[in-house]
Amino acid sequence: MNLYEFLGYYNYWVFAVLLMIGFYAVIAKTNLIKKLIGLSIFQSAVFLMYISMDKVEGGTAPILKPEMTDLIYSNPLPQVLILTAIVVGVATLALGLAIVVRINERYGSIEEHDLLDAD
Amino acid sequence: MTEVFPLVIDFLSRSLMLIGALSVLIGGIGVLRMPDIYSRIHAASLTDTMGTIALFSGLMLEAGFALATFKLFAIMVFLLLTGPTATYALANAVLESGSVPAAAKLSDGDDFKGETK
Amino acid sequence: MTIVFALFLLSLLVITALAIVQTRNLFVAVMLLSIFSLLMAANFFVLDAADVALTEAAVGAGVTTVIFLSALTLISGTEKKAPQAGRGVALIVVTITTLLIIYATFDKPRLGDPEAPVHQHVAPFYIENTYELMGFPNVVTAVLASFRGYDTLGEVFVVFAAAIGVLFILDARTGTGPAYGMPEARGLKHHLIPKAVGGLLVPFVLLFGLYVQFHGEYGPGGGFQAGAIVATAIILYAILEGEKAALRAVPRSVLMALVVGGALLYGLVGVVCMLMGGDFLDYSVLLPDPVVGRQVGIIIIEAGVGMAVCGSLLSIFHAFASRRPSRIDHESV
Amino acid sequence: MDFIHHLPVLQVIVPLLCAPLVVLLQPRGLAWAATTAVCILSFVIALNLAVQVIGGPALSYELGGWEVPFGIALRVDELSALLLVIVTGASTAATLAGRESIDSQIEEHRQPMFYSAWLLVLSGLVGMVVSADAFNIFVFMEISSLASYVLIAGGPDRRALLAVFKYLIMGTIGATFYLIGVGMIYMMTGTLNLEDMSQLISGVSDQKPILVAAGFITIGLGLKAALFPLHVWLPNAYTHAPHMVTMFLAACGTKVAVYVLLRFDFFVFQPAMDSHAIHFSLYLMPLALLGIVVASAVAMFEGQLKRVLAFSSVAQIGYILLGASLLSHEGLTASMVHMLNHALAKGALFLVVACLGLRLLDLRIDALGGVAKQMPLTCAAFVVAGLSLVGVPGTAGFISKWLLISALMEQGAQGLVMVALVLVSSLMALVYVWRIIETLYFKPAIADRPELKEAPLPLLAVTLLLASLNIVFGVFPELPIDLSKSAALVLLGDQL
Repeated sequence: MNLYEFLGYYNYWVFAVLLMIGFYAVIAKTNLIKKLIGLSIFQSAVFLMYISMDKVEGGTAPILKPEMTDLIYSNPLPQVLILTAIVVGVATLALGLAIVVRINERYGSIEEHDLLDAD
Repeated sequence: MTEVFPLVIDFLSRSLMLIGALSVLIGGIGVLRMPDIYSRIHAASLTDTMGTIALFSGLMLEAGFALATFKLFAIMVFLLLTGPTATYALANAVLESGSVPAAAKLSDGDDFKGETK
Repeated sequence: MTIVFALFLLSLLVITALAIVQTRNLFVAVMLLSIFSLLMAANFFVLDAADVALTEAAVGAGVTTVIFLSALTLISGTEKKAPQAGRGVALIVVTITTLLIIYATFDKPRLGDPEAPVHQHVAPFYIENTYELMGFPNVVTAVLASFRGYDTLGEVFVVFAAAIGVLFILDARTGTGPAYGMPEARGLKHHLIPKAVGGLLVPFVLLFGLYVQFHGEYGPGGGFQAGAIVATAIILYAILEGEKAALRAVPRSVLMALVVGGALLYGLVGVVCMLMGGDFLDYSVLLPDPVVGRQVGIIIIEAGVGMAVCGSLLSIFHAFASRRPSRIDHESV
Repeated sequence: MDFIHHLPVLQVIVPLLCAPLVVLLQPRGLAWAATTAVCILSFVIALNLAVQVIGGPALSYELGGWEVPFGIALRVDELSALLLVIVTGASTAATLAGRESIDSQIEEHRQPMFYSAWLLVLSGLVGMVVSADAFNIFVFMEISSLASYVLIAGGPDRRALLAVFKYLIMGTIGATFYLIGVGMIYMMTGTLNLEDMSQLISGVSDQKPILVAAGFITIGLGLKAALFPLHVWLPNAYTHAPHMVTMFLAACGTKVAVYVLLRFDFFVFQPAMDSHAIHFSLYLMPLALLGIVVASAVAMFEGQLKRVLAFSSVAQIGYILLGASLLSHEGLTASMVHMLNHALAKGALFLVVACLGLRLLDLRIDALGGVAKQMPLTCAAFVVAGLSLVGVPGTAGFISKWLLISALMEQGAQGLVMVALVLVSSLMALVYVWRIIETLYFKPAIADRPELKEAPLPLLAVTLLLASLNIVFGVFPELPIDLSKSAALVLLGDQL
């Protein structure tokens, strides 16, 4: 495996590492806001994976320029999917935050162990 | 003459971009090395002003007379408007939260310790 | 050269993510998350995904941060030191997952490989036929609004669900008292400089939002991005002039109308297509010329998307921002 | 406009497009009436679809007029028709019966939003069922998940908030895992359409990413389906949700995730990958068995009525997956029949819970002593549905257990062990159901409880109807069995 091929996988490794960081925050952190932040990183990592696969060497963004015939365009489909996924991520986050705010109001804490003690 | 002109433009734009990059770098070092939050904000604002102006002027020279130049100009104006404003708001918020600048303490005869609190 | 730049950005992403997990100050974590999103957007741009970069910057770095911050003002801002019992288990689970993914990468096509299966099957069809079928150059918009328009319809309803969900959970209508009860509630009125500069920016941001909305067929942009940008402009206004002033400018009823109207507009275009003899969301039947019909259909549904996204994000923002902090109604169970 | 042609998409968009309208209906009762009307309409469409596909070819629909694989396609066959009937039926029963119960648990001004979220859950679930596109399934999964977080958060107790937060975290992780899996398959095949995928996968030479993708999709959907070790969100969410929401979600929520899991495993992976059949049953079978035994055991010791039933739901998911993991026609038929029968039994049981919850605040089993004297019809419904859950002959539950056991018998010695475990868990089910029945009928009433009345008429009527359906389908099981048989054939498709 030469250096170039090695670098070609770097995106996927960063995706794996980011996924790991986010997932770890979701599982191990006891603060509910921190869990949501972890979830956000976790989802962003997946966006990176999808966008990494749309790249074509020497390609350009898929906005056609018919007057230039020799252009290579990157793949539009993963981009569309991720546009959808980003919005889904924000929606989930907003709902999660609303729940955390209510939990804080009714329990007076957003630390998991306090909450488990309370009931 | 016609051969020299692009060279001059090139030289100008490259050196402007170099100056801009250096200001950004110095701003970054300043943020890390300065003793208290006020001087750090001061260092960071170098990036906002000097860095922005130099980098974007360089890029505009490089782009020549095109649509991209206008876009770059618009971005520069936007950054020049928002950057210093954000710096001001940040410093103001720090002041309101009760943090005293290190320099003010110095004049009171205290040691220069670089409190960030 | 690009690849070096990309490597640099990717490494920065990892460092930022580690810092986010590390810090105990939640405000710092949220600001770092905003930086993380911005870096991610830059990455997307390097990888030729201009539309996604625009969305990530507007939604991820912009609106999300504001919503996070307005929620944090209602909650304590630091994370307590806790006995982290689950740490070991978490590390094991996480490591296994990562190893699995890295195992999977070895047969994956390399980044940018034009021979990769992704670039063979469906995607070339979109690139080759968009101009002929739609008459405009942005393939992403074409796929989003027409080829996979049903997904986008679903997405609008995800946003709608989030908006009514937040309103339902926070029960926003009962929470409309004098917001905050602190000087900040009046916005930044006593700060001349931010107010002057911000006031100057708001119309331009709105203008840019409209440009992104209606230029979406020709350049990066479209309903989502435009909705998010317009929402940012109004949120900026709310920060400067106070939440009440923003609500006077764009009242809750208007927001609700935007949310409901946008979602319905999209759906109704589909229904009209059915009534005119096509399949659901088949815009080509709308007008005698199928290409023009598709263009008209796409413009209308993009408007619907923009309305729904803008209305939803603003409703969510107001639901958080109009709430008073520490309204704790502890109950003893 | 050709209605029959458009039926698959109408099934999804009727509830979807009515959701924003319901938000606008402010006066009391109007939102409920509209929601119920929409649910009934969806149910009619689902029945219509079922009639169309039984014996006929599967219906497919190309959205936007774009042919597969360039556009998104919908597909309705016997299997999806079965699920559609269950989902829309559960929703119809819950809304028809639920007005008083919901009135008592959700404040009036929040009701339009609540009903709107209800319709979103319904359309999300049916959207998942009819979709033939991997990413589209994700979108509708998120619609239904987000809306069901909203519904559960409507629960009166503050613990509902904690339960829903946990559900939100685990549900989002599940959906994201699914997304990763779909992404990897897309990376290797270049398509998102399920049928197209299954054809292209067999051409992929290096299958490592596909294998890992299969793992991610299974775990992700397992989280959504509350597959045994991933079920931890379910008991609390079901316990603290409003009663009617519990009834709706318990009857069909997790089953749709199971359906998508089966779709992927049998449609996409199985025909294309030699070793996948073995992997699938190797991992799912022990988990299903463990889930059946452990969850039933936990249910025996739970003290709160809704928690008992929630843990029983985890065990029932185990039965459904156990049947599927046998990979035989009989096993799949059993799990399809069980999907329907469990929906009937659990639906009726949670309706009884709603009846009781309307009159009693405290639903711990100890507090239910002697209720049968004052609410005889409600308790009778509980007995019938409870016995069906256990699998007593003459009830619908017996049919599915019988089919499952006869499918297990074909597996030889290993099958006998599984039969023994199924019988043991049925005994445990008898224990926890009997414990409740005993309390209802034979324990003395706790002191100073006010006089109880029967539940209001619509609620009671629907409860009794569902309970009696348990007997009807126990005595005349031909219809569900025939439908399930052809549904199982759909799954096995290429292998026969």
